[in-house]
Amino acid sequence: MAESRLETVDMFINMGPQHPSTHGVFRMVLTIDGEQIVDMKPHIGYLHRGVEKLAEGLRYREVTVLLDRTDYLAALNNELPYVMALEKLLDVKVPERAEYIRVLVCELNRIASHLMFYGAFGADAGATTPFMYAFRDREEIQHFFEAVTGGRLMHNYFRVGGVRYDLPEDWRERLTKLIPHLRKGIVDCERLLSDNEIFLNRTIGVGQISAADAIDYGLTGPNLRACGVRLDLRRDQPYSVYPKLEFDVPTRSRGDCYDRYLLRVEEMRQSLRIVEQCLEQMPDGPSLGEVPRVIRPKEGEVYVGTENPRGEYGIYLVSRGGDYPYRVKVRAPSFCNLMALNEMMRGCYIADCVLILGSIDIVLGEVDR
Amino acid sequence: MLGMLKGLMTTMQSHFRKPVTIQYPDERPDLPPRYAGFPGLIWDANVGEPFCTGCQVCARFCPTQCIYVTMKDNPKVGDGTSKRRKIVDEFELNVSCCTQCAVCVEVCNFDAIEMTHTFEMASYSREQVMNLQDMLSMKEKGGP
Amino acid sequence: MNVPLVLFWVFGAASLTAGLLVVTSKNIAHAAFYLLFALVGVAVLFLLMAADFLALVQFLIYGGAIVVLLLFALMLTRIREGPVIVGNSQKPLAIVAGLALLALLLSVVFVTPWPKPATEAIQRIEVPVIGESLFTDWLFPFEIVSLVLLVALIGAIVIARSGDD
Amino acid sequence: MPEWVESIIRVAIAIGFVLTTVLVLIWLERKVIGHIQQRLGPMRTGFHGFLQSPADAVKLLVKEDIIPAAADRWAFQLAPALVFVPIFLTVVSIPFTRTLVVRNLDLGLFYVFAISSISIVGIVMAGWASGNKYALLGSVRAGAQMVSYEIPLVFSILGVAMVAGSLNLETIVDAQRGLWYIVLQPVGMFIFLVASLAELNRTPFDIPVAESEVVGGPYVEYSGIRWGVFFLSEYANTFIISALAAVVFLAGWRGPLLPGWLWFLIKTYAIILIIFWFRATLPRLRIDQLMTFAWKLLLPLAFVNLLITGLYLVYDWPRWILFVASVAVLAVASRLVYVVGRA
Repeated sequence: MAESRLETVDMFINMGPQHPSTHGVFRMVLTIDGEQIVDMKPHIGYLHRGVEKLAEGLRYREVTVLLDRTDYLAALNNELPYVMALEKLLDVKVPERAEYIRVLVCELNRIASHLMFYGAFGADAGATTPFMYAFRDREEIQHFFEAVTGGRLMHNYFRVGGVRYDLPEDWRERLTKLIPHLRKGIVDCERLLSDNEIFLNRTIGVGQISAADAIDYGLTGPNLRACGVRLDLRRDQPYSVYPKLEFDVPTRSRGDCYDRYLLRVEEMRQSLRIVEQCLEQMPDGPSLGEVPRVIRPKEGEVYVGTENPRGEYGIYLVSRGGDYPYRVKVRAPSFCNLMALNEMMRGCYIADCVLILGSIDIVLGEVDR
Repeated sequence: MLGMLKGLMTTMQSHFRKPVTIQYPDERPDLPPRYAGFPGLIWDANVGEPFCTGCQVCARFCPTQCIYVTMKDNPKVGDGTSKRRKIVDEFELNVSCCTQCAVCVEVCNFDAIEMTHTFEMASYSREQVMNLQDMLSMKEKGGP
Repeated sequence: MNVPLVLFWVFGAASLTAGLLVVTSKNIAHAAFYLLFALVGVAVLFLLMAADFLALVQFLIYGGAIVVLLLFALMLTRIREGPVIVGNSQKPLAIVAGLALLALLLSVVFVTPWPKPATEAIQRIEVPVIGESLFTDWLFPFEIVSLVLLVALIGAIVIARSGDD
Repeated sequence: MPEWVESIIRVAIAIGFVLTTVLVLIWLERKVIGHIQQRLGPMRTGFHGFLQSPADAVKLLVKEDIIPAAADRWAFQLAPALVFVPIFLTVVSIPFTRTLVVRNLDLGLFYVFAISSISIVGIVMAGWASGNKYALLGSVRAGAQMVSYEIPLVFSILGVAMVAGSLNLETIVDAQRGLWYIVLQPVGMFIFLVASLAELNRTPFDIPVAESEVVGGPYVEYSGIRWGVFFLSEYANTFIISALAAVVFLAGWRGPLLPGWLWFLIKTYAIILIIFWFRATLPRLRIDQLMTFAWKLLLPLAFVNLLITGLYLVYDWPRWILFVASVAVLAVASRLVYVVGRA
């Protein structure tokens, strides 16, 4: 009876670059059998701006402007490894207050980024309200950033040896108002989705990846921790003032969409804890250390990796002397996380594929650079 | 079912909360002092001229090369009212590529630029955007 | 010429045309759409004969479900372009079968003692009457038909599943 | 006035009413969802954006009519009509009050489902004719979903027909004197609401038009007034289904003090608001989970409901037993949602 089987033909479908849920201009060529995905080929490069090459033509202090625009949802987190790398090359000491300010704004930016993930993920799952809740709270963070750095999304705030401005005078009041607001917002977010049966059905067991596979593919950040690997550069390769701060590194075990989601929600709480500690421990002192007026590092190369909301964001900086960097290589976490996409997606449904892409939380600005 | 009910209760509650959006052109966003809009030159009220000497540091350091400055001899030097021997002649900012990164503010040796709170640059023609001499604020600073 | 008669001719002609288009149309999806119109036309004819329950069933089952299923099957199974079939060895047999069916239907048309038009008004059949006769006088045929349908359903599932292992 | 002229006038009034209602509904939905998301929704056109929908309608009307080159012109142009006409035909049998009805049909209840089932073909046709793979996917989804959910939908309402002993909507409302059928048929109401959400392609069952997956499904290639017609039919259908639920389960125009039509509108809008509320809260199911839900949960549940109702009728139980039994079934079912979903 083998011949009597209905002959179905696989269909190719081109998802993206103009598709609402590819999170930018990502393109996937899906081979589908009915609703099920047989094969997936990712195509990247639609947002390629040549950031790394452009950086070679800019003076050291201008490069942060470009790095802001790689992972634009966590701009401050991108500036951090670059200025740290430069400080290593220049042997500059950073005052403690500056370090605390850096950690404070980085963690706030991490929350903003995770909120963005939450909203987009909810929208991918078909719920409209999570996006608005997430933006409501993210807006408050951006207000704070406006007051601190002058920018909402692109800050260009970190400098070699510190930060550009000290915190504004009313930062304590602003922050003490912001923290409970965010805490409440996270509760809202959780109540809306975390226990929702439809959401559970959609995400549990979808896009699962084992810890071994995740390590092989080079996943970092929440995507890796969702598989049960406790790797967080803030804890394992401590930098800045993180050793002085108390926070947990949450992990989950299953490594599916739901775990990645829940992990990020938990990380928001941890980041909020860090922010609170920064608020308490913030020392007095200068916010910018002794920095040479002309930044001209000696020859050498250095790699600094930090924990971005999406994983390890590393900067490999090569100097051949002179005013311009010889090479600025960005190790972009989204790019590496994206590699596991095919592994996660095989055999799932079209609806899942959107969710899986959302759960990896890529930023195309950083994938294509 | 319970999880869904929880979600439904949440949305029901938030329905009765105050909306957080503002009705933009009628209500203005309240911008903190550091808000970085487009850069503008500062006016020296004591002398009656801009602080800018047209030294072009900002133009050189601008990551997107959107600043164009020329310098001229300051006519006020002759009568002794000003100490600036050179002064800005033309200062043009290409708004279509300015990224509001504030590098120009930072590198300026005369503290002559600051980030204004201007963020509404919509206009009907390219000329209106390109020609910025009158659109940039010449804010007063350092009065008597 | 009263209104129902005009409607009868209009919808009768429409459903006949649609029926012809079903078999002549080259595009198989178009054929399915024409089928819808043919079926809806027939439903309207039922309505004109005061068989409103039957008409609605026609709408629901044939219009809403069968046509959609047909379209569904068409969309999911894309038949690869093959050689165009010109002659078919079964053609004579098909002609014979078609003629036999025609003869059967014609004999039914002529043999049945239809009520003479205008002599007696068409009786409107209430739903309870249909239900009662289905479950009393016609119970056995009804059950048999149900069984046959069920068997067909299971058979279809078995055939569809057989390739899966 | 000959009868047929009067009928045409009645139909025209009914359709006009539904068209206006659709405009109100669209505005209402945007406002409600806006406030749920702590926004204001439309605010510019008219008082609190009340004229937003007419403005949108005008915009859609003057928009260029684009027919894609790959589309099957004939079917592409016909599809909106095929969706629109059946849905507006169903208005005929909805009784707003005893007198405010276009035509009180003996088979009113059945009529609504039978006629509106045709519109599925229109949606499938739209998707197929667009010559777009997303549209095709969407229409396949729509076909599968709507055909499967029609069955629990019809079965859920059969219980009411059994208790009332009629398919005539007026008789059904009259039979609810004193006791609304939501009390006697809570399971039926539950299934009806869920299944009609699926019929209407609304969240959490908006799988055919899911914008994050198939970017609008069957309507992806439509623009201008053709798209507007789909939109219109969708909201008209929302209104009609809610009105039907109000008539069948909430006793339609019956209620103390207020006039009948007001009661009818209050009940209908209550159900509509619940639908909007769901839309603002719930994520979307996946297509296979949706099918599982229909066939493994809703349909058996509908059968159980029918069985209980039959027992109630045959053995002449008191009403409270039917109520208690139904609530018990509903409780078990709400637990099963979870278990079946997980499977």
